[in-house]
Amino acid sequence: MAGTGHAPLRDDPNVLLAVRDLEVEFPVGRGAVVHAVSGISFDVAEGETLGIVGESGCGKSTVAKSIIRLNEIKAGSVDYQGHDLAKLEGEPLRKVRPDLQMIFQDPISSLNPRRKIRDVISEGLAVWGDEHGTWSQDRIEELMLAVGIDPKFGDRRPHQFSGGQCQRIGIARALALDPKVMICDEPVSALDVSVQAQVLNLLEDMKQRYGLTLLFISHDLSVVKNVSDRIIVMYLGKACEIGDADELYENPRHPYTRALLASIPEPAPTVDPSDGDIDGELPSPINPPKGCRFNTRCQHTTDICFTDEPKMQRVGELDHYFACHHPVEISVGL
Amino acid sequence: MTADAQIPEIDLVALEEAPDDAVKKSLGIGFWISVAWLVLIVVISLLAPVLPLADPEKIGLGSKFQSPGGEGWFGFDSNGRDVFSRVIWGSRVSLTVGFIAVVAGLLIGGPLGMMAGYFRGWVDRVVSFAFLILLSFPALILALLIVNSVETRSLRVVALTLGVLAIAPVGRLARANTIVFAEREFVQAARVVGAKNTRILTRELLPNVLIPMGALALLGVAILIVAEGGLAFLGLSVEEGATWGKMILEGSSPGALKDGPHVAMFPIGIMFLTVLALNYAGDKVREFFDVRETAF
Amino acid sequence: MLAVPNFAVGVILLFLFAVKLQWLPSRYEPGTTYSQFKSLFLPSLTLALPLAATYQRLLRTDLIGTLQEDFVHMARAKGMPPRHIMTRHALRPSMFSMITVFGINTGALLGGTLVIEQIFSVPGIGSEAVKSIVRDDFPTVLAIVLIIVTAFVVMNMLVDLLYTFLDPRVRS
Amino acid sequence: MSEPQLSVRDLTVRFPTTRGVVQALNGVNFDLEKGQMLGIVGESGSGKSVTAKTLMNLLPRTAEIEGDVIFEGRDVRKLAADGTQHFWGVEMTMVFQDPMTSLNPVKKCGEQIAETLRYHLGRTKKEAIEEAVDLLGQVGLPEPAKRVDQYPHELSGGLRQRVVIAMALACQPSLLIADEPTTAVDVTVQRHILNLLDRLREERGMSMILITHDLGVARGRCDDIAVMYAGRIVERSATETLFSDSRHPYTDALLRSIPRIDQPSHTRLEPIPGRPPELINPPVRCAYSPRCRFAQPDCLSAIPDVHGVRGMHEFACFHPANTDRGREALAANVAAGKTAAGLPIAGYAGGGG
Repeated sequence: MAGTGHAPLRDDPNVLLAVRDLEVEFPVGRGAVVHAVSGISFDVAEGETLGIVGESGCGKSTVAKSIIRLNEIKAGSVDYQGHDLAKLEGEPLRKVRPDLQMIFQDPISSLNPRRKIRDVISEGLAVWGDEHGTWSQDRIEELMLAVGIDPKFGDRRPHQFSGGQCQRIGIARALALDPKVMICDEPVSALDVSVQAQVLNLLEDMKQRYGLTLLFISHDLSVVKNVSDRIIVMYLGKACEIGDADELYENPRHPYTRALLASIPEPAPTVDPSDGDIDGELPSPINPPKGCRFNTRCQHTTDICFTDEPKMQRVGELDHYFACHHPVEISVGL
Repeated sequence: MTADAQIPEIDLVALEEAPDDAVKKSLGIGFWISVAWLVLIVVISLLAPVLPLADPEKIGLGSKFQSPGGEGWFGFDSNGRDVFSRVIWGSRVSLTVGFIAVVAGLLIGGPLGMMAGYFRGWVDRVVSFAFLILLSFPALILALLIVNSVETRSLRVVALTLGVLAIAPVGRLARANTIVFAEREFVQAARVVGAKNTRILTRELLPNVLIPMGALALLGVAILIVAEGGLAFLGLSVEEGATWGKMILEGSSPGALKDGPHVAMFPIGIMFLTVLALNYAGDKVREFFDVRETAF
Repeated sequence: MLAVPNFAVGVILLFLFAVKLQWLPSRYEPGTTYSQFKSLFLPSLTLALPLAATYQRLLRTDLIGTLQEDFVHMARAKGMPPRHIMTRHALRPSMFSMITVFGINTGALLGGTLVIEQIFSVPGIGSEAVKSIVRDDFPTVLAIVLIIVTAFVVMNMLVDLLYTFLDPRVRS
Repeated sequence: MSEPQLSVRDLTVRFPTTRGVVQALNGVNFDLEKGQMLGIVGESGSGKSVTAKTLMNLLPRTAEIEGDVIFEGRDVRKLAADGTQHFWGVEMTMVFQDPMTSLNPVKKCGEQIAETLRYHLGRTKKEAIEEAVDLLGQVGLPEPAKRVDQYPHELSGGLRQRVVIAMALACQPSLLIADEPTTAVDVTVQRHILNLLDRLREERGMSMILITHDLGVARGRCDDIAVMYAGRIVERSATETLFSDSRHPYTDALLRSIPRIDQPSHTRLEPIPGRPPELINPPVRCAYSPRCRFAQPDCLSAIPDVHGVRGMHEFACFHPANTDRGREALAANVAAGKTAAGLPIAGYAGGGG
């Protein structure tokens, strides 16, 4: 699973954001580092929704936060419209920020409890007002209406709203700056099931209405499939499979993808339930396994899996890439 | 489908029913009694010059250790000075010292602590180390050394000396609270929309850190009133005029306690009530805003 | 009790037990061990009372927090009796704040108590500090500060040791 | 039919708060046969955890409880009032949501299992530790002899949840209540835990109540499912019936609003409008009516009783989905463009059957 290599990068003028060999490490004391993301490459085309899915500790949120530079990047590049976001610092970085906005996991914690929601939503406009032209309260009202919050509640504070409503306010704040790319980090995992669909639909609507490109991170395979055009499956800081959403769930090639799909309570019909019988625990990201990172839990390992890191390879001419020495063979589709 | 059609109207109706969170908690009657006492003390001490009080320094107004009664509500001390008047004039000094010291601590320690907590890295290491040194030095000895090294121990000197002692605890609390909030996602959200550090510190973090700091300030005034008493006991408080600490000292020799216990007990009582009120009000404010307590 | 400054406690105790009741001496009396003990009793009590109140409060606050933890619910769900839950489950994880403050206070106490020694005329290290500061005897002040800081550091090291004993998470 | 193992009748729980009385449970009724697995599904605040805590006598003392809980012929609330020992933890026990916090961090795993055995069954310390090793082996913990001497923080989340389960099973309970046992773990671990619970239940003939917010989790494992909303059970039936032929509009809407893995991507979801109701001083009406597409005037003036076949398929609704009454109600609402509660429903196609 070591998924390195640039195979999944497309040579397409529509590519808006291209991440190459991204590496992120966090020091954990005594000289040890967590290898949170270890060389991942992917791109996002304009207007596309890219889903990143994986279990906790796989580095999916780190990837998202690295792109908008909430983390320090150790190596690699993030190309966005001629800028390398990984290298930008200070004022030039701040200048690009309005283009890339984020929706956070915890709707309550992501809103300042001591500020009125009107001020929360207009924060970006207050910062950029002079450079983007002036802004008026009409703009705030328009945004609030767009996400389904009655503007007459603008003077309330976040604790007077429910989790779902707070998430709508967070979306309005992100939309205020007319971003190109919206990064959604587990935006519905803190919400009740009955409210989850409201927010997912809202995101789809906003994507259409404002021409957004979405990066959608989640641990929920069904949710990711619902919103995404393309999906990356991550494991222990690496990508193991990338591809068109329907194709990837239809014909999963990587043993880990299959294990995930077989483990959800109502398993996908495309996998054998026994694929979910992967054992053992997630290895420590401080000392990740050599060779393929999935080798400690995989049922199909041979010697090569412990020595060589598999490279991303393409499935025929399809938009489907995987990194495995022993991919699950599928007779159809090839 | 347009987004507007998606707005579920019912959502807005449900929102109107959402009760205001503020009614959920109340500060309680004890808090208001405390506040009332503090207001009373502050007002009386402010009005001391215009109130019809006996001259606090005038010797021989009553007889030595005269008991409380019609002539002097709190009795008279060993020099026949009016204890009631002295307690009120003393409150001016004690409260001023406590207040100035806390404000000095807040103004210096607060920003330093917030910057340490927000920027982390080397800023944090330098500031935290400075706080640590200040804290590990025995507080009263430090105060004594400062106070003893000046020519005259004016009110300003004593207040600022105690203010130096307040910097480190205040700063540590500011730092701890800043760290708690700096990790919250709304700070990241502010960075994502392009807010600069100064804006994040003042608009996002300050309103959140201010409340625990305010609660601490109330407790701090109490602690510093007591500290002034300590200095007085060592003979090193403000030279001129009465303070609560000096009065307790004067009334606490075994001889004075034997013949006129009221000389010590009245200032003790008033100081006790004031410190209690400050402590209680501070605790309630902290509880009310539900801020995590940090041990230091 | 927390709100009472310790010199006020001292004065009240002095008034009650030394002046009114005359059970105990009002100032330090050297001599036999018994007379030393008698004359140190009031100052010790003066220092102990506010501390007792502090520790009680710290332990109470932490216990309230611990009793809301899932593992306490779990112990209740296992049918463990309340006394067992209190002593075997809740007490130990609730002692950390108390021990931290205990370390700081005890370190400070070992370095002398300026004010209380003054009230009860105890010729301790605190009185000596005050005297030497007033007469600008710098070497003595320095020596005393050194003793105080050492006591402080040693106590805090002991507290750290106690942590590792109480909480296995600190060990690793 | 023999007496059910557990029978809950008209269970009502209120919490007085400064803002008003929180009506946490409002007349909960259900039976559990021996050896059965009942799923209780609901969102946060629906009362599923309060139900579990009431059964386990874990509610705070301020809670006002009414109704009957009969377990194997005994009145559980009376047992609680009498301070009965050796009931909870022996016959009825519970597993909590978060394995990270439900073990005492300062005690060894083995000790925590052993104390149950020593207190309830009078085992010596040595016997109890031996049994603990055995139990840890049964729940599939590798190297159980080593684990008894480890502290919880030395284990991963999945292993800790196994320790918790071993602890709960120590005294051979006949009813296990699992409150969101897999919400805090990843899907691959969730699968293992659920399989483990399934296996243990069969081996021991134990009954189980599985509380979850995830319909999918309940579907694969439970014989029966009870759906809770705002402190009431709004629908209860055999699992497959619930998914294929639901009656309560809430169940129906919930099933439609959840993204499914077998749908193509970008399938438009059908969200439930609004949000779960406040539980403080709730008005007398069907709690779901403000969000319900079937709502008629009668839904707004009374709380619906339980309809359907007792013990088979029960539901609390005046105009159930997939029935003629429901279809009529929906048709009327579609024609009017809004429901009796004022919810606009233009363009809604589902639910009528």
